[in-house]
Parts: sequence; structure tokens; C-alpha cells
Amino acid sequence: MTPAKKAKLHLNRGNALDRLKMMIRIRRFEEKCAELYTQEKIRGFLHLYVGEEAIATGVMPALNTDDAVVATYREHGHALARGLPMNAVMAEMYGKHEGCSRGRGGSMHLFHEPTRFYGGNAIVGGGLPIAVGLALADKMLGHQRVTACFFGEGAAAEGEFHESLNLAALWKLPVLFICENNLYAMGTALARSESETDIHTKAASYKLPSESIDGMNVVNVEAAARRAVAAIRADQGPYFLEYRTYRFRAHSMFDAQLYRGADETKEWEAKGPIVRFRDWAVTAGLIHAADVEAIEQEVSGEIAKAVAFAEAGTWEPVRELTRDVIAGGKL
Amino acid sequence: MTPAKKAKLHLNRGNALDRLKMMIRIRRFEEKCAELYTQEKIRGFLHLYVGEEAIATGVMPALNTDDAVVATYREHGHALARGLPMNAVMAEMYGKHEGCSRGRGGSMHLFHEPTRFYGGNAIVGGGLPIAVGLALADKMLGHQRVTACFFGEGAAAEGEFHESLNLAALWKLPVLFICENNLYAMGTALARSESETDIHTKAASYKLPSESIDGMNVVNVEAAARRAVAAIRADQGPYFLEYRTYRFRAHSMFDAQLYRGADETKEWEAKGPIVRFRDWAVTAGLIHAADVEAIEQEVSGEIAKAVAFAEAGTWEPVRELTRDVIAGGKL
Amino acid sequence: MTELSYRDAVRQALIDALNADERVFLMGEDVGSYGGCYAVSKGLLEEFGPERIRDTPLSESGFTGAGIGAALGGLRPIVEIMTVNFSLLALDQIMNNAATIRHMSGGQFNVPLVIRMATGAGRQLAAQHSHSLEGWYAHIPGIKVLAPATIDDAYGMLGAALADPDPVLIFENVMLYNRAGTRSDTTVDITSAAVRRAGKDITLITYGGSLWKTLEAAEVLASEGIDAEVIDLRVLRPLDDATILGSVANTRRAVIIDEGWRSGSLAAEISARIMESVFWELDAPVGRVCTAEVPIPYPKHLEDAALPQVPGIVAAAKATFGTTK
Amino acid sequence: MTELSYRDAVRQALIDALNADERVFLMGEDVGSYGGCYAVSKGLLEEFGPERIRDTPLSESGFTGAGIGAALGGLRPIVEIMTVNFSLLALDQIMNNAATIRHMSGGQFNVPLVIRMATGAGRQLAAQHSHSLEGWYAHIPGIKVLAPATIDDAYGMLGAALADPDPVLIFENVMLYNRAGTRSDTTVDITSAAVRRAGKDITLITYGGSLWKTLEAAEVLASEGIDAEVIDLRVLRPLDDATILGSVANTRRAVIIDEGWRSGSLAAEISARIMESVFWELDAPVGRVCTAEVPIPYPKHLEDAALPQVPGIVAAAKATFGTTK
Ligand SMILES: Cc1ncc(C[n+]2csc(CCOP(=O)(O)OP(=O)(O)O)c2C)c(N)n1
Ligand SMILES: Cc1ncc(C[n+]2csc(CCOP(=O)(O)OP(=O)(O)O)c2C)c(N)n1
Ligand SMILES: [Mg+2]
Ligand SMILES: [Mg+2]
Repeated sequence: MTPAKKAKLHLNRGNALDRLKMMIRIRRFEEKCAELYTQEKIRGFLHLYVGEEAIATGVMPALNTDDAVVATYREHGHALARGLPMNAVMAEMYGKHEGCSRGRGGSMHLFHEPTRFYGGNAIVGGGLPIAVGLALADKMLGHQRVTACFFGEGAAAEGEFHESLNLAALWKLPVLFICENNLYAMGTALARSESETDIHTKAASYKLPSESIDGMNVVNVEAAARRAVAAIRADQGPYFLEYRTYRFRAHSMFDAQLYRGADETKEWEAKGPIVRFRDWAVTAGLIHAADVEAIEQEVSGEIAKAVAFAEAGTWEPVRELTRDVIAGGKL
Repeated sequence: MTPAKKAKLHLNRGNALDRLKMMIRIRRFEEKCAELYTQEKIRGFLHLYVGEEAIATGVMPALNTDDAVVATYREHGHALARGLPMNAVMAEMYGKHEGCSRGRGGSMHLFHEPTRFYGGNAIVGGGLPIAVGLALADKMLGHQRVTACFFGEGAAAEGEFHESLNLAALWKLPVLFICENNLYAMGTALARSESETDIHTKAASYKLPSESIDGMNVVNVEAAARRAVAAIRADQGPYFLEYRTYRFRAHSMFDAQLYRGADETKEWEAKGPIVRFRDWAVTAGLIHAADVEAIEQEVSGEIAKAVAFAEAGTWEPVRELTRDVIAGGKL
Repeated sequence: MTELSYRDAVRQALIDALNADERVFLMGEDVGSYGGCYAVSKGLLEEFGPERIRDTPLSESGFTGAGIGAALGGLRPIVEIMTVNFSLLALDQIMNNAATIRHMSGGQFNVPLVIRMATGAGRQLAAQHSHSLEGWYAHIPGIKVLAPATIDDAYGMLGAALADPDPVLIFENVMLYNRAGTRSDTTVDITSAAVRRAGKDITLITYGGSLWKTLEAAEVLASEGIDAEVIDLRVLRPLDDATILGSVANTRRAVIIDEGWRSGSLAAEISARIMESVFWELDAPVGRVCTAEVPIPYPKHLEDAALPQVPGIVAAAKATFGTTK
Repeated sequence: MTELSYRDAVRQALIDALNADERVFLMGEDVGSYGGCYAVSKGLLEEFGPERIRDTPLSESGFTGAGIGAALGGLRPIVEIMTVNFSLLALDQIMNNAATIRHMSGGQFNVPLVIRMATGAGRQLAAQHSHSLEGWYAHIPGIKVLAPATIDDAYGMLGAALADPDPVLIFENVMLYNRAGTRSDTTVDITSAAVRRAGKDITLITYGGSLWKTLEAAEVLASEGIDAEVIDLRVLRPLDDATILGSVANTRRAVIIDEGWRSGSLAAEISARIMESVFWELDAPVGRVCTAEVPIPYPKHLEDAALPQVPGIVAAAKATFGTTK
């Protein structure tokens, strides 16, 4: 696609089916993961993206295949939307050798070289400087590439947020900062962690263009991302998008959600990205009820295959314990 | 003085003499230090405040004796203006036992319990969180006190700046943030370190009231500080002041000043805080040429005494090497 | 003496400290509404209110530094850094301020601050969430470092730390929170190591999460006729040389078990001290069982292989009997 | 072979690296206009321009992380953290990202990043500016740690580090910058320790700034009939066991000289390794000469007393001959 074309969102039946399917893939994949977690097939921390699927789904199509992505520990959706094979992601959730990070990383550390997916960073705010550096490399090497960096609104309080935005703006680097504002950092509501809760306005401290967007509407999400990416490619400077969203599930599998009521969650679920887009697209005549059914079936088949793949995967032998610490072995 | 009275600046002959004398004390003290440095009486890093005296001189009178001060490694002026005895400061510069930090700290670590002077912090940005904590203690303990925190504009790029402003604003703590913007962090000009060079506007990210003020004019400095302190005492929330100033000397004694021309320095020296205030006050008839002469003489006597005090001071015995690491000995 | 968990013991210690001294407060990420990442502070917000159970934004350097300032300002803050993994973000404040202010100020100021953090691997949290850095922190002069392994220490060390005029770091091992036991009435100090099992043939020196594995290993050894003494360091800085060296001088053999990465581990320090002080009493070189030098991998079999385990401890202990020359 | 200073050697290494590989660039606080805090990069801005001699704002975590990202993105960054004292602010990026990305990604990504920093005490810079943490950094798996002590290493290690596919930290001791010497044409590796003085009676093991004091001590010892072998570790992680242990097996005595604080020092690690591998060859316990456990005080006499010095090294070496039992 030419840059000009990529900059605009053309919503047609094909696109609509793609977006809906991607959101459903992510949702069902994670529901399966939750189930596998209770079966102890998946261990460690598991952070679900349920409710936030529109963001990864809407942003990724705005990127080229040679752009880079940096994400957090809540990155299953980003990985799938970016094009990581579901089999490799599921095998990683199991810790199997066939996983996308060879099983070493698990849920919080999905990596994938072919799609330039740089993790899976489990230190809040820790990915932002890395995104700045990736963009710096692109700029210095003359690549026309963008680095998309996802993080939660909780990261906005960390010093690295501040340092990274300044560096990116000062050096006019092609970084797309994407704040997924789901209103909570674990159990901490935004208003209890930020004196200025309008996150995107903070970008002004760095002279960085920014917007705040409804993150539950995949069409808006994508339109904004295309706009931002186009601006970045044109000016070679960073852009900041704040998507307002909500996580429907607990922070991780260890969270009793004492900090919010079920009502609040219910309210947000009603505006959920999948039901909303599905209903809108059906009403608009872009897709049909039967399409949805077909997607669900296809996705369910894909997930079953991914589980089978992961189950059939192998454990890396213990004698390999210290490989991939530094070069040697198989660099 | 009552709070209402302290909030306003009443400039009369007494005040004018006081302010001029304080600026001259700081200037001459540091000129002496530079001399002593070349004589190797003072060692380590020595950062002079020459050119910036109006800030410490103007801010300190706005504080009460039970308020707290946190400063940086460029803090001789703040220490003197806060009321640390010159003898103890000079002895500290020598590393003598009689120094205000028992000689352990040196130029960069002046501390003084009686005036609540909490250093002398040599990690850029490192003092800000401490100031936040001091203010938190005051607030929780019900003290009506303010913590004044000085730092350079270079600190504004550090993550701790961001984290501290947010904490102070979020918790409505009585911190007066004072950015001494002298346009350079070592050899790095502001425009080469910040994408937004209008530092005080960054306070908006935290909903923190802020002002930018000519830091070469001691009257303006003091008026703004009184305004800010009054606001803090009234609302129990923080305030941010950016003072625009310039350091006339090198960053430290190891700086060849390759990064700026002598012309630029000359230009600023012409608007220096001492000549400017002196000439103005003389012209306004507040003070007379003879007063200036008298001040110079008095200050020169005081400095001579301080040097004599430091020279006569003693070296802490080596057997005491590991004292004051943790309690024991003399807590 | 009632049955309670290590988690409950820490919580009870917090409650008692908050009740005993108005100046005490708890501050950290998700200590309030969420109830604490490991549920240690659950219920405390309701009991003590948001001023004293103070949720912080994600800003480890900022709120740890604020804890230092608050301590200077007359409070007795307990800063919770959710886990040791995030404490690197606060390390400048810890090393350059908390640990130095007493010294730099010539003794005028001191920092009565307690910093608690969860530490350790074993929960399949992978490379960024499985550090065991308590031994590493023990390098820093100006702070004390505690590693409670028992219910009594989980409870008692907090109060002792709060009574200390200097910064104290308490490392709570994540694998211990669910461990149940009884609490005795004895008050605990934060100066001494404890002999958790008396023995005469070899000294096994450990702390924190590895204590229980080591005691298990001691039972295995006992069944094979080796009577091991087990020392729980408890205080990682400053080390209680008398207890450690006295025991080794007696048993003439030692193995140190330490969940830190091997190179530069606290185990190395202890080995070096034994070398320096009781070399002539040794019948065999001192052994170490440490974590493999690898960022902790996610899969259970690899994580287990990376960490000290009972069979490895038993083998290391036996090796000290097999290598006489 | 021309006379040059350690500083010049590092500068020449930078120039040669920048000329040899377009992907190499230098980034850090005041490396450009100011010419480098210790004047190492003076003149480079004029020669290579602001893109490749990149001044950064004060934001250690940000630009160190950016260095990691730039390395991932195909460049060969040299990040200068002005001094080790400020590196604590970047430690999260170093330990949690630079050191783990290869592992977490299952070997898909690697981080060919060089981080240089000035280290060490001796200039009366007091408690916050005098750390010697290179031995402490050597605890972290996933990175290499270098401590050049000679002109050849000051020059050669940078190129070797840039050729390495993993993160390499280079610690330049501030007391060495003005040290003059000649540079030979030999290329240096970053895998081995070097025997800087051959001897048969005792092995003195050291690195960085302490090398020269140790060599001086060896001369004093020689004048008293003790022939000391002096090992310069050069590479603090991974340690070259063969050279260290081989020498000690030969001389049967060892003292380690390390500017780090004593507890948890690299010296402890080396002592422990000697214990583990050549215990039976030792004629005396291994000694350590380290920095006193105190934040470095400002006055010269106290700073000197805190650091390893020639008389202390001589005394420690002699003590290994006096305590046979
Ligand atoms: C530096 C750091 N501190 C604390 C944590 C523990 N932690 C993990 S996720 C999280 C909340 C982050 O919230 P946010 O950035 O809003 O992302 P979200 O989880 O809502 O997607 C916290 C506190 C961490 N991983 N890293
Ligand atoms: C965290 C940290 N990084 C680097 C340094 C080295 N350094 C000391 S002062 C300074 C410049 C600070 O500039 P600014 O904050 O503007 O204060 P000024 O010196 O101009 O008063 C630098 C880079 C330091 N002390 N701390
Ligand atoms: Mg969130
Ligand atoms: Mg400045």
C-alpha cells in the first residue's frame, strides 16, 4: 500500500470482517488462556487484554511490516494483531520450546523477530526508552520506519515516560506513543495516581502532538493511528495517542478486584469493542450475522489447533539451561 | 512576622541593605573559594553560584526558620542565605572537623540541622523526591511548614522531576519547587536538552501553578517567592517557580567553557544581580555609595575570619573513619 | 500461639506498628485499594485510612525518595516496593541518599526508613520478575538488610526495623507468604544469625526462602548419618560473624545456600570470611549452592533447575566429605 | 609506539571505532559541546558531528534504554554514563533489559551495546561521587564487565567490546585518565586476565585503578624477598578462572585488592573460587584489601584511609606468610 493510501482508513466489507475477526481471535484466545491457567497449563502472571482489543486491532493495520512494535506484559492482543502465529504464541504461554520466545519468556515476554515485535516488557515504563532507541536507529540509518510503543496509563507516572517523550521529541524520532488508558493501574484508579488525569495533555510538555480517542471503537482507533503514523512519516517526529478503554477482567489472575464495583465493569462491557463494532457493522449492512458465526467457528478451530500445537510441543532440555545468556551456542 | 506580612515584600533601606549585603557575601565568599581552590585548600568539585545570587538571596527571606531547604551541589549561596554560619561553611569547604557537615561532605554536601538545611545533593534531580517527603511529613504531622527545593533546569529532564511534581501535586504538599534556569547544564544548552524549553509550562502536566521570573532581579525574585509561599501556605499545595538566570563562571573548576562564547557571558554580567540592584538602589536613594563600601569591608572581614577559622580547624582522626555510617558512636 | 501464615504475620506486624506509633505509615503501589500485590496489606486501608495506607503512583524513585524525606521530616515510613525487581528504579535514592545522608551530614541527620519488598523466584514469573537481590543489596554501607524466613521474623523484624534509626531493607520471599506456622512471644533482634538446627558435622548457612529447603536437606543428610547445623543468617548486613564462624570452627565444614546468582553472591562473601577467619580449622573447602547464572526462565523445569534445590544441597554437603586429599 | 595518556588512548579508540564503522556512535551527557566530563571526547563533535557525538539531556534511564533500542535497531551505540554514580538511575534498563533481552526472546534478539563509565574514588568527590561499583555490576548475568587498567586496554577494549554481540560495560578509573604510557600494536582480547608481573611466592589479584598500587606493593615486597605475581583481572565478568587459579595453585598464597566496599566485593567472589578450586594447594588463607565500609568521606586523609593503599597491600601479603599454624 502506498503511504497516502495507508494514511486513510477505507472501511469496506473486507476490512470490517478483518477487524472483527481479529478482535474475536484475541478475545477467544485469551478466554482460552484463562481456562488453561486454571488447568495449570499456563503459569506465572497472566494479564488479559479483554475489553481493549480494539486498540491493537486498530493500530496494527496502520503499520508497515518493517515497522517495529514494543509492548507490555499485557501483549497477547498486540502479538496476534501484529501477525505472530497463534501457534507460537500459545506454545510460548505453555513455556514450550516451540514458543515464539523459545518458551523462555512466557506470557509477559512474547518476542518475534520476523514481525519486529520487541516484547513483552514487564517493567512498567521500561519499553519506552527502547522504542526511542529503535526509532533513533531507523532515523540514523535512513530507514523510513515507525516504532509503535504501547503502554498503560500507569506508566505515565514513571520517570521513564518523561525522559522518553523528551528524547523522542527533542530528536524528532519516528515513535508512535500509544497510551492504553484503561483507568486502572492494577488497583489504582487514575485519579489516585495523577494530579492531571488528562493524560494526552502531558505531551505538551515536550511539544509533542497528541490526541485522546475513544479506544472502544475500532474504527476511530484505526483512523487516529493512520493519521498519527502519516504525520510521523511526513515530519519524522513523534506522536502521542491516548486511547480511552477499560479492562473487563482482573489485572492478572491474582486480583480480587476490590477496587471497583461489578456495576462499573458491566457498564463498560455494554460498550465493548466487539459487540459495538459487530452490531454497527451488521446494522450498516457491511457484514451479516452469518459472517460472525463463520468467524467464531474459524477462530475456534484455530485456537484448538494452537492448543494442540502447544500440547504437542517439547520442553527444552535442562542441559540447555544457560543458553542465550550471552552469545555462544547458537547466536 | 505574620504570614500576611511575610507574603508581601516591603522594600526599605534596611531590606535593601540586607539583600545587597547577602549577595555580596555570597559573591565574595565564592571568589575566595575559587582562590583557595587554586591553592589546593579546597578540593573535589567546586561549583560556583556567581551570577545567580539574587535567587537564594530573594527566596530565603520568604521562608520561616522552621521551613526546610533542599539544594544541589551548587549550594554555597543557599547555605549562606539560609543562615548557615560562614565559619562552618568555610571549614566544610576545607574538610575540617568544624565544618557544618563535620568535614565529611565538602562543597557539595553542606548540611545544617538548626536551619533545616538538607543538603547539598550532588545527584541531579535527587533532591526533589526528598523535598516531597519532607513536605509530606509536615502535612501529616500538621506542621504549617514549607519545603523549598532548588534545582537547575538540567534536572527538568530527569525522571525524578516528573515523579516528584506529580506526587507533590497529587497529594497537595507544601513544596516550593524552584528551578534555577541558568540556560546550561554543564555544557549542554537548554535547547539541546529540552524539546519544550519553557520549563515552567511543564508544571501544567501536574496541574501545578507556575511562573517564570527574571532571576537577575532580587526584588522580583523575592516578590515571586513571597507570593508562591503565601499560596502554598494558604492552599497547602505546591508551587513552581522558574527563575531565569545565568552562571558567570565555569560549571566547575574543570570546565574550559568550550560551549559558549565570552561575549554571551559578558552580556549577562552586565545585567548581573549585584550591579543591577546596587545601582538601582543607589539611584532610588535607598542606599548610598558609602553603604556599599561599608558592606564590602564588613564582608571582607567576615571572610577573613572564616578562612582563619577553617585554617585553625582540625582534621578528624583517621580512627574515626567509619563513624556516622549507621548509628552507634554518637547518634 | 495460633497458626498463621507468613503473610498474616507481616500484616499483623504492620497493624501493630501502625497502632503503636502515629508516625508510622505504609506507602507503595497498590498497598491500599488493591490490598497489596501479595495481599499483605489487605484490609489495612479500611482500618487506617488513605493517609496512612498510602497508594502511590508508579514512580519507585519518587516515592522511595519521598520516604527518605518523610523519615527526615519526623515520620517513620514503611515504603513498600512491590517487588525487588522494580527496586532498581529506586536504587539511586537508596544508595545515594538513604545510605549516605547520615554520613554526608556528619551525623546531623539520619533516615529512619523501612523499605519492604518481595523477593525471589519460583513462581514462573520469568526474567524480569524473579530477581533475588537481597544479597546484592547487602554490599551497601549505611543500610541494614533483613531476610525473614520464619513466622516470628516475618512478624518481629518489622518492629525492630522501625525502631532502628537507620534505613532498613526487609526482603520477604514470595515463596514464603503462604507458609503457615505458629508465632511465639519472643521478641526478635536484628543483629544476630540463628541456629535453626544444631549439628556437629557440617554447617549449612542460608537465609530467606532457602532456609526450608536447607532444613529439608539437613534431614536427608541426617538419614545418611551426617549431622548438619543449619544457620539462618536473618540479617544480611551487617553479618553476624560470631555465629557463622563459631559454627564452622566447630563443624570444620560448610556449605552456603543462596538464591542469588552465584558470581558476586552473598555466599561468596561468607565463604571469603570463613577463609579469612577459620581457614586452619577447615577440613574441606567451603561449598556454595547458588542460582545458575541465567535470567530466570519461565518454564517450571528450567526455573527449578536454575534455583538451589534439596538434592543439590545434599550433594554439596556430601561433597565436602568426599574430597579429602 | 608514542607516549600517550589513558585518556588519549580511550579517545583514539573512539575515533578509530567511529571511523571504522558507520553504525558506531557515542551518546551521553556532555560528550559533545563540553568535550566530555573527563575530556575524553574533546574534539570529537567537530570531527564527527552532532548525530554521532550525541549530547543527551540528563536522563540516564532514558538514554541508556535508547542505547539498548538503538542496538536492537542495528546500530552499535556507545553510551557514556558520565560516572558510575549516576548509573544507578539506569540500572533497571541495564539489568532488566540489556542483560535479559537475548534470553527472554529465546535468542532472537541481542543487544550489541557498549556502556562506558568513569568509576572510582580518589579525587575527594565525597559520598555520592566516589563509587567503585564495577565489581558489583559483575554479578549480573547477560553482560560483560571490563576494567581497563593499561594504555593498551584503554585503547583496545573498546573495539573488542563493540565487536561483541552482547552488552559490555567498560569502567574507566578516574585516577588513570592522566596516566601516561606507550601503546603497543598487540590487539587485546576481552576474555582473559593478564599476568602483569610474574612471581612465585604469592599471587596478588587486582584490576583497574588498584593495579598500579599493587605493582608498587610488589616492588616493595620484592625488596623484602617476596616475589609476587600480579594478576590484572581486566575482565570482571566472566572471570578468567584458569589464569587466577593456575597462578594461585603455583604460588599457594593470594591476596585480592579491590576498590569496592569489602562486603560483597568482587574480591569475595575470587576468594570463594580459590577456596572451591585450589583449597588443598593453599599455604595460607586468601587475604583481601578492599575499601572500608563507609560512604567515601571528602577530606583527603579520610579518603586515603578508606581506600586500598600500598602499605596495606604489602601488609596483607606479608600476613599470609606469618600465620602458618
Ligand atoms: C516498574 C514497575 N512497577 C510496578 C510493577 C507492577 N505492576 C505490573 S502492571 C502494574 C500496573 C500497570 O498499569 P498500567 O500501566 O495502567 O497498565 P495496565 O496493566 O492497566 O495495562 C503494576 C503496578 C511493574 N511491573 N513495574
Ligand atoms: C544524575 C546525574 N547525572 C549527571 C550528573 C553530572 N552533572 C553534575 S551537574 C550537571 C549539570 C546540571 O545542570 P543543571 O541542573 O542545569 O544545574 P546547574 O549546574 O546549571 O546549576 C551534571 C550533568 C549528576 N551530578 N547527576
Ligand atoms: Mg491501566
Ligand atoms: Mg543549569
